[in-house]
Amino acid sequence: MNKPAVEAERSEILTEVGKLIIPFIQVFAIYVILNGHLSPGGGFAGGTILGASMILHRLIFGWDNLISRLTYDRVMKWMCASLLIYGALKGYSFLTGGMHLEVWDVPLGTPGKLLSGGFILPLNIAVGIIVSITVYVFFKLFYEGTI
Amino acid sequence: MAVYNSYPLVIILVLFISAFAIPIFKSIKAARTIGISAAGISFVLSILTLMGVKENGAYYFRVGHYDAPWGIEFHIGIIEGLMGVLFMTVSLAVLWFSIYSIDHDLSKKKVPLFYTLVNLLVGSLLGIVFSDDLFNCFVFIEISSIASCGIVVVKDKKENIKAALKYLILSSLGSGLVLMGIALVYSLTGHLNMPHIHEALVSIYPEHSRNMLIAIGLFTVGLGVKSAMFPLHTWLPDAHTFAPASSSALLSALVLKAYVILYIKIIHRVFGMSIVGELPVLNIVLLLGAVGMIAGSVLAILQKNLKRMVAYSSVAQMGYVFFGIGLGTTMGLAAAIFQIFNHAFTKSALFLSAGSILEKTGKKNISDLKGVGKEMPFTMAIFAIGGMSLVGIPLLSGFNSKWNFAVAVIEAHRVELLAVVLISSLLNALYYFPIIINGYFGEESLEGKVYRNTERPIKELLPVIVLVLGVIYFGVSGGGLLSLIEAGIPALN
Amino acid sequence: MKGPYDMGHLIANYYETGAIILFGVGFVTLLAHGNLIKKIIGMNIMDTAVFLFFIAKGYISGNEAPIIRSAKPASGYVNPVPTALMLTGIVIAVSITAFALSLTIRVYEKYGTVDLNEIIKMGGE
Amino acid sequence: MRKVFSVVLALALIVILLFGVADLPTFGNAENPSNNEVSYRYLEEGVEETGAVNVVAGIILDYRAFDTFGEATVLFTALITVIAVLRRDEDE
Repeated sequence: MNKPAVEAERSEILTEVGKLIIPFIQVFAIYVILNGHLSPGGGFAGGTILGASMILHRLIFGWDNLISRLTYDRVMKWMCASLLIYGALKGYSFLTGGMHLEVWDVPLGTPGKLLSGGFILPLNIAVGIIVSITVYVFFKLFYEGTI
Repeated sequence: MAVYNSYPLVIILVLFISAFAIPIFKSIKAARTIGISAAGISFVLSILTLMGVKENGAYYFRVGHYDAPWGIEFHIGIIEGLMGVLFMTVSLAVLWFSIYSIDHDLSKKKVPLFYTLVNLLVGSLLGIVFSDDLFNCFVFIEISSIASCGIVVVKDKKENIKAALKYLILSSLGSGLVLMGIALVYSLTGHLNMPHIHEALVSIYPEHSRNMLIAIGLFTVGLGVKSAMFPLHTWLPDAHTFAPASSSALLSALVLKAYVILYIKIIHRVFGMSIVGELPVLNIVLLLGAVGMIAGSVLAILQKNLKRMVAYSSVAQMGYVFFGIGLGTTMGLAAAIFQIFNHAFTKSALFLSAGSILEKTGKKNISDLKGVGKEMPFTMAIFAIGGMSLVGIPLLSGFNSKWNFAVAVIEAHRVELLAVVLISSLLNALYYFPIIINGYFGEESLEGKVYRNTERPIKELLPVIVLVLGVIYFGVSGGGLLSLIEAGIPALN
Repeated sequence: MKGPYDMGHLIANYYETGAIILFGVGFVTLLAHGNLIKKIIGMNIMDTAVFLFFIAKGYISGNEAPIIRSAKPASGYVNPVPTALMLTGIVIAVSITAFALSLTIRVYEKYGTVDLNEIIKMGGE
Repeated sequence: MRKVFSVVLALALIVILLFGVADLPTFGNAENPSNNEVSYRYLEEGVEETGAVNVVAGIILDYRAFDTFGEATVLFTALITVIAVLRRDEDE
């Protein structure tokens, strides 16, 4: 991948603050995604935060070796894999539910614990990945015209 | 619960999941294989669904573990089954045609995206048709409006971008109005499931009739924009003219129809004729339909570009559908649904053959088409059959459709409306016959010209021939389809 | 009960009234301006108005957000359905906006203007 | 001309919709038709049936999961169309 045409000037303050802030944003995003079934938030909100942190990273640090790993192919693979997992999990539950089949289902667990809520936690993670990638790719395409 | 009950859901899942998988593979061949095999599987399943419904009657299918007011349900009757078969047949034929033609219009990297978008589009249209939940229908409406703008804009010309932008802005205006209508209905009833809304609306009818009128008006305008009801059709000619031939065929044959089906469901399943009959809505729809039938044809006569003329003819043909809905009788509705079939087959064949002419000869204006019948005899024959069907020549499906409208008008004791049907047919003849006659017999002006045979190989025309065979089949034995539709209408209520 | 044209009821329903006015503002912005960016902003205002209207349907005065922490009875929480629906609606609005903006970028590249009236005048055919 | 027309149209729309609002159930009232058995069951049995304390998450990912499936599809569709519109063809 060659460098994109748009490359803003680096600022010392931005770089230092970015180094400090971005890990916190990402941890918070992961917290929001993982706690979607326990508190306000979920895959969509958390995914947006994660995507925003990726955009911030791109803006502050430019085309460094971390962000340049997000090539078109890799991004598409993650996106499609998450969607396929989402479709498979939900399709299984739609079909078995609709046909009134008594088959294996994920145990619901104790309400209020992190590992509870059946499919909701994995679905939230899949949705989080989908949303964050979408937000990031939108930004990238609007800003540079490539991925 | 029989296995076939789950097929509608399986169709949508297969189409969507295959669409999710296509971008992983970069080669055109893989995208094509996945897209078309998913459509093929869905086609088989839709036929099995229709056979099951014909045997055992309409049924509800819950999506997930919860019953109707809590979860989302599908309602599959004969009409929905027929629409499933229609949508899958046309989209399979168009996909088959696109194998030979889409590379001509798109750059290599965009072909997989085209197949992704087509699968998403067809899946979401089937979702609109099957779903029995208003908000779920709204979600599918949005998927289909993005995907249908997408298949216009995959061809990277500046007219396409302009057309898609116009289409997107007007259709999101339409979906805003639809969402407002859903909000009004929800605040009156507290339900989103169609039969439950109907029950609640009937129980509060006389008190809140003002809000019901507003809500149904919002639905009419919102869905009218999307399905090109006459004064709201302004986006249609651009989008249908500049899109690649395969996209135009899908847009006019299927996309317009799904919104009409949703409108029929809103009138008959959500509000019910007992309420709608008291409100002045259907008369307005009838009037707009009648005006559209004539104005669409007049506008089509004025066009110079072939594809644009065919696009304006869609406005006129959609006018027939709204005319049938507006009559408010069972026969009128049956005629409207028959017209949906007629128009889907005929217009997709017309767009595909017009696209072939454009692709092979590069001529887009009607005046240049003299003698095309010599250069491309089969393509022109297909175009001629399609045009004659829309004019209403016997033994073609358009004739049966017009006959049904005439019967419906007489049954509804509104004989004066017969004039509208006749005038519209005459106007259709005015713009289709000159093209056909010039195409075959217009050679005088081109004396001394050596005709190059630019015909497509028959193999590439097979999908269009399949569509035309459908037109002829519904023309020769339209009674079977009509009685099937009439048998399915009671389940809509 | 209220009469059929009770305008005092508009004050009681101030949330919905505001949403409707906002809807009209968005509608004007969408129709009156030729500038595509303004059109998209109008589209967003319209969508937001509908979200506001819908969310207002779920509100029950004095009740709290539907996160079940204690053994409070169901009557102590607001109606969760409109919230859940509008979560979906917001994502849809974001997608449409992104698509419309991307088309606007391309239109600017190809035509050199973002004014729809000028573009239509230029359009040829 | 066009501006006057759209302002008149929007004013007409506002007036019509406000007539509707004047006839709607009162804002914030617990007796409204929207607070019916549907939301009651979500609140009463949602935790037991879906295992999620956050009822909204339970609705969007379990009761009405098909909507959310469609929502993810909308995002995917928008992504594909934006790529189709904006991505430059580098190697052609």
